[in-house]
Amino acid sequence: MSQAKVPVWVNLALIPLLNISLAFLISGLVIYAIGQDPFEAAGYMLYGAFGYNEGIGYTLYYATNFIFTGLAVSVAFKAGLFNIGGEGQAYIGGLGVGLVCLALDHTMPFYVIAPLAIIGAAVFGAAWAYIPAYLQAKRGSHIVITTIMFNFIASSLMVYLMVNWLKSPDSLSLNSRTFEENAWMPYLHSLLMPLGIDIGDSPLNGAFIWALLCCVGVWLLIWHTRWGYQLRTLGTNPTAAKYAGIDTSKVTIWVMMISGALAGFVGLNEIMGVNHSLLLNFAAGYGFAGIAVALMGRNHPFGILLAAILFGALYQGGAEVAFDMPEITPDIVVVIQGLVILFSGALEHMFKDRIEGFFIRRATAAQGK
Amino acid sequence: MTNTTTPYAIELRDISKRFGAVQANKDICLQVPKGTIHGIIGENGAGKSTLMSIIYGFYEADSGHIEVDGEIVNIRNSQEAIKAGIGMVHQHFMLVENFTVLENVILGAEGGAVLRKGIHDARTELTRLAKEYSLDIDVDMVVEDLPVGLQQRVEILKALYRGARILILDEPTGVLTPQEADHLFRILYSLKEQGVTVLLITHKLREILASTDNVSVMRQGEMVAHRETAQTNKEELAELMVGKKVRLTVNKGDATPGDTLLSAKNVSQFDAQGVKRLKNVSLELRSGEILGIAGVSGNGQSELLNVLSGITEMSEGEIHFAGATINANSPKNASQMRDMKMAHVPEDRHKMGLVTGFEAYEAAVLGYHNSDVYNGKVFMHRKVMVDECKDRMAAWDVRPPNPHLKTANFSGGNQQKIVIAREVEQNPDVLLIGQPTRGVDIGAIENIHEQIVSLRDTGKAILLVSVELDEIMALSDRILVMFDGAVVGELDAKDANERVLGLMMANAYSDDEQGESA
Amino acid sequence: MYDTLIQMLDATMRVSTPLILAALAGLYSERAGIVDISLEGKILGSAFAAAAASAVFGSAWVGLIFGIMASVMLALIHGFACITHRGDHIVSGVAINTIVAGMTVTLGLHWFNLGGQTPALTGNERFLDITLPFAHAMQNVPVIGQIYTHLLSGHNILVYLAFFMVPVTYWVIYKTRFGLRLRAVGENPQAVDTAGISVTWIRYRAVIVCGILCGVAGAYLSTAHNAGFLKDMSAGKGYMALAALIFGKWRPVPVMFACLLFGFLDAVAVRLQGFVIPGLGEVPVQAIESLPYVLTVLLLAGFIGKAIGPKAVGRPYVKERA
Amino acid sequence: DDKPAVVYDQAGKFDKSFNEGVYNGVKKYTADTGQKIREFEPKNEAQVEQGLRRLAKRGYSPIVAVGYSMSAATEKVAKDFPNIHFSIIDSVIDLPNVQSIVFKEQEGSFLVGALAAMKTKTNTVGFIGAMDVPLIRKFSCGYKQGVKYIAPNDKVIVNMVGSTGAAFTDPTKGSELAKSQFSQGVDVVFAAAGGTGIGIYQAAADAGKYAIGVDSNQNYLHPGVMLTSMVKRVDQAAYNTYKTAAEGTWKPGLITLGLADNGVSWALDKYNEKQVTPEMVAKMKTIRADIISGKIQVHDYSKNGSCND
Ligand SMILES: Nc1ncnc2c1ncn2[C@@H]1O[C@H](COP(=O)(O)OP(=O)(O)OP(=O)(O)O)[C@@H](O)[C@H]1O
Ligand SMILES: Nc1ncnc2c1ncn2[C@@H]1O[C@H](COP(=O)(O)OP(=O)(O)OP(=O)(O)O)[C@@H](O)[C@H]1O
Ligand SMILES: [Mg+2]
Ligand SMILES: [Mg+2]
Repeated sequence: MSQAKVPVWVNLALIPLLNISLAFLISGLVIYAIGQDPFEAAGYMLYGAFGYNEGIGYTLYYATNFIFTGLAVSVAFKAGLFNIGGEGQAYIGGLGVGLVCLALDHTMPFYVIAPLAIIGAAVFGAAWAYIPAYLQAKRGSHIVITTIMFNFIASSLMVYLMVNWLKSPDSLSLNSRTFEENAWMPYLHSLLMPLGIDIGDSPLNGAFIWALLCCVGVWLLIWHTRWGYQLRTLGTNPTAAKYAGIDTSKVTIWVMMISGALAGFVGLNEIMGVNHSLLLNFAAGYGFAGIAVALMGRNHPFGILLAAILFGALYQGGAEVAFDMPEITPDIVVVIQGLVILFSGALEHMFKDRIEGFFIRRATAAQGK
Repeated sequence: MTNTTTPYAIELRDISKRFGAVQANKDICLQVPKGTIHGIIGENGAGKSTLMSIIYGFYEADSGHIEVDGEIVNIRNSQEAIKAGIGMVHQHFMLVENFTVLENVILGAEGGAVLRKGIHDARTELTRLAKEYSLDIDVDMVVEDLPVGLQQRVEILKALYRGARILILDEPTGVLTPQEADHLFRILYSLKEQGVTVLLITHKLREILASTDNVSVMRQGEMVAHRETAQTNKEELAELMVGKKVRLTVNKGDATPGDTLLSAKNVSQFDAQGVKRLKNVSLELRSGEILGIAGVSGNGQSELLNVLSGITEMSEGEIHFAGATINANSPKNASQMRDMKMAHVPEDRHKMGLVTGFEAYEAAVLGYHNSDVYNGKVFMHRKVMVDECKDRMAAWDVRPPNPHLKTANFSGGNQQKIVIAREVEQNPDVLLIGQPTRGVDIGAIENIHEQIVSLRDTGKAILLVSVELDEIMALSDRILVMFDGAVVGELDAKDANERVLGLMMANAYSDDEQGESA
Repeated sequence: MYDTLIQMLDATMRVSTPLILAALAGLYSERAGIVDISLEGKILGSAFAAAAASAVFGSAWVGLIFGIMASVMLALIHGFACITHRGDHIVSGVAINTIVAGMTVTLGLHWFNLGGQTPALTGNERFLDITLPFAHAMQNVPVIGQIYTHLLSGHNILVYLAFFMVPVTYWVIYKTRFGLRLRAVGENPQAVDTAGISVTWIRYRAVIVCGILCGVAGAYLSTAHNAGFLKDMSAGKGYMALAALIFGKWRPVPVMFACLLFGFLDAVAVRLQGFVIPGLGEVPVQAIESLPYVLTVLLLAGFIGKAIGPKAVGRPYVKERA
Repeated sequence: DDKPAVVYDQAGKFDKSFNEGVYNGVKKYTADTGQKIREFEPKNEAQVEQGLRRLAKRGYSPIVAVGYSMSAATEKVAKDFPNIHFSIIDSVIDLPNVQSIVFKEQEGSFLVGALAAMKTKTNTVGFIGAMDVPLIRKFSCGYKQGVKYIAPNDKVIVNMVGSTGAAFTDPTKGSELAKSQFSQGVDVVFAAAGGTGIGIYQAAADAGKYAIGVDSNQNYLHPGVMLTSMVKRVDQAAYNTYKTAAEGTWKPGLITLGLADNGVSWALDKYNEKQVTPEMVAKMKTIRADIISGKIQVHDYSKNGSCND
């Protein structure tokens, strides 16, 4: 019996690294092609992302969003569902947060608002994922398509609400009124300052801690609970799931709702943490980036954490580069992101099969002796 | 057979093929004289389909070469195989279901970039072929509306339309009643008259002996023997196939049936397309007996198992089990049935019984994953599961006994052992068991058969579904025969023999008097 | 009243054109079993390439060619990932959309230094409206004169091409060998393979055709409907085309009508912006804007008919497991 | 040392209009003084505040915020950085470290409205605004008033492009709206919609109608089609901000620029001189004088939130 095994580190480290390097290589070429010095750019990126406390703060602040959307995508992936609606769910989740803050910031203290805001984000995000999930589970409509459609519906809905209901009369731009301070997610720098720790002030806020908790939570859920067992079964072999008496449509629905809730938490970071008011497009791009993060992170919470920090660094570093090398706009980061999705997602087999094949052959050869 | 005067219709030299870890074919050599029907037999997973698919250019061999009429031909894809005059009827039909027969036949041989003319010509040609080989069929029917028997004809027509001189049939009778099969063989004979060479794959010895000129035997991916059919017999072939003497009977005492544990009354089930898959099936299952369900695969056995085990909901009728009455309005799902101490070994372990991506210990709790044994309030007790799995692997001689090995990396037989162990160890009152020994080696077969019998003797009620008549007759105390979703006959195992069952399975038992038989 | 209607329909034709082209593109791709959400990216990429080339070479036709080349190149990447490397179609699509979104702006900024835009196109750098013969003569003929002169006449060549492609596609899909194989490969690739036809080659041809049509759609946006490229100018048209494809149940003529419907809604929405119905108050334009997506969801949910796509769509064709 | 900076709005500094106006001022200042100016173009609402913050944190001052859409963000950031100087255009923020620069758009709009009325043959003129906000109303009201001043019975058709910032960057919609206005008889259209204008002028060019540009002098875009442009000297405004800051004479508070101080005007140059007859020119001169002298009272929408007093 050949049990040709591929060393773990190949899948967990080698292949992701290969993919990311390729993405960097190509985007480096692009930068070179537009007459800029890739290494200089890389330098600014690194410095901007990790060079000084404040930069690190920004990196982690962006990472927070990526953790949420990355987890959202991967939870669904694990159950064999492709949730490409993170964009909309994050958007609506933010709406939930905003409404809670707007409703309570005059009357309630932070420690009441915070949990309610978290619930608000979860409920709204989950609700926005529920409909596609329900339609997939009960009426077999393709969830990828429906979630895409829901992204668009979400943005129309938000515009409508902002324009007609939530826009504050005394602001010319499309913002709601600014929340009272007791509805603000505390900044980490202000939390750490008393402890004499100075991390330079950045938008990094409490939402980041919540994100870390979510990582742990998702990990436990998927690998250490019967619910995780069920969703993994559904994800890898739906027929076996039916055989095992798993109510597949029920699982589909709650998995998607968890996924939507996770995406919704982006609102905590953006609305409650940074903007302190409802506005448009605050979730722009994070939903799709979540796909890249999930792929990069191999659908494992820990991997996602790393991938999220990587992308956070790209965003922060990218903005930095754009600042100091105006020729290079943050759009180059979007390119990198796309390349990552291409190599570690769409083209995963290109290297995976070859590399694994190589190790299997080595293993079988070894057994031959 | 050293017939060197005329070149062989087809000759294989040292063909090898491996799929990942599986060596599906190993140094295969084969010589088929022109105008003969050549049988190839072997157990499931022996590598028959793979070999044929290589001849037909569907797979590329890793090494070795093929000669047609003495000429080395280089077959890299089906196109080249067709050019070389090879046609194939696949084990799983290769038809575009929402196309008409005509469209299916011309696909790949359209004759012209615009269809109009090609279609017209094909129509005339097909009517000719249909006459010549009595393969009559309405060429404008949409394939998915045709019964399997006719779908197979479409496959044959496809091959002939492309002027095949060598015709490969991969387990053509698996989906046919013995009577339909006989018609097929008559077609094959007339093809033979026309000088067509036929390669016939099956693991039904009866058919081999009845219809072939020569036979080759495969085992574990290797070609282990060639015989002239006239010079051999069932026992020899069976032995060659499995590599050691077969015990076609299991030694078991008479059954002592107790009271009824499970009973179904007029159970019917419609599928998504609204087709009635189960038709008013009624049965009683008593403790201490093995009830065998015989039938050509695809006549409702799977649906019956699924309905009884709660995987699919019934549409009409009711089931009485463990004091509960189950019907369309008050259904119970698979896990509820398990809680009522019904266990189920599914027909297809890969599709249903296992999650091949899971580690063995995880797969070993599939369906029982909610039980308090494995669960705390929130988290699962990993250690408990692993230890239990270790013990069972030891008890059931699963190799390798490694709870952390991916299920996919166990061999078919060992996978089956994991499934059966899981279900039996729950000590159920009723055990539904489908194709218990499919793709399992002979050693394991005996082991499994004995387990089933001993389970019966401890007063369990066992419902056995199998397409292997031998297995049915060897194990069952009582036999129900299913045809087209309905139970068409019941008989005591003692009065059962292949011919009677065969006719019942064809729902043609009444024709018996006309002496219709294989 | 009648005038405004004509006027709306006229706008509808202009707005629907890129949808029709893209949706037909998607039809070839998905009928062959390749899900394509990178319609969006292809349109955007081609819009940029077309505008850029046309600005540089001073000819819309050259622009069109470059647009098509860019789009086909993206299509080939999609094919390479989905066909050759059995990659996930959706993931590949997302990747392409993302890459293009970033790349167009980056290159545009570098080449033209206009904040990611291309220079405004004038004269031959654009496809100009053409007046059909007798348009003026017909003007005063009641009813049909209106329709002929103001609705049918006076569009640019690409608009007519788009509508012409509908019957062409119908013919190709249902009446030709290529079409037969295309449909077969989207239903049951194994059957095609065993019939001695290369699944890979058919699918590649399908995605190439898809690329060409998206290329035209993109060129239309930047060199016909507008006069130059703006970042993200595809603005979700690719996704809406996808919706139309599903709404038309993967069949050419219904797909065209779906596109016309969506285009009409768009034309209406534009004109109703800020429009106040006495008593009812302002029209919620956003509701109209999102109607196409809502309708598609309802269809998918089986509340209005049932959409059943090609059987093998989205599934990579794998001969050998393990 | 002073580190001047500017944050454009989402239309970007090449919108051929409002932002580009500021950009021209920035270019000129750099050309004249050699002082580089840090520019930032946010990609979406959320990035506006980040951009401002980053600049402020790095000690850039003065920071020019281009457009009312930034008022909320600017106000927040200005609060957090009391010793950084901000200048916001088109919006009023009452903070000790903020300079608010607003224009009398109504006056300029009145002028071009009058010209439109003189030019139209169909007695129907159009106005396309980005979105229904007070600022744009100032344009439309002034424009209407100007038209009526010349031809009380002429029809003015008004459309808005959208309801979000995107309305300033959507040429496709712009051209669709223009086309629909033309089909309703409009032959002169005034676009107060930033980058969206490009589409509107293109439509006018394709349909052989006249268009009136906004903010920057856009006459050069389509010679023969552009009747004139309602120029808003944002370039001036930006330039002066930097200049005064450099000289240390920068002051917070409200600055209002109208016809009198050449803050707004109508553009006449080689690109549109053929479209404007001497008589028209003369007439425009007198009207301009009358407005400055107060003989003509141009109503300001922002006074009472309505087009007429
Ligand atoms: N496409 C494939 N990819 C990987 N492994 C395969 C593939 N097809 C067959 N195999 C493996 O090759 C071996 C031989 O399979 P094959 O189908 O040839 O057996 P067979 O004799 O036709 O069995 P059966 O009688 O059930 O049809 C089996 O172990 C099977 O799992
Ligand atoms: N999908 C797979 N991935 C990895 N290894 C596999 C796979 N399928 C089979 N194998 C390996 O190939 C070996 C042969 O598999 P196969 O099922 O053909 O065994 P077998 O000869 O049928 O044995 P048994 O008689 O027990 O079924 C197995 O031991 C298993 O380790
Ligand atoms: Mg086989
Ligand atoms: Mg017209």
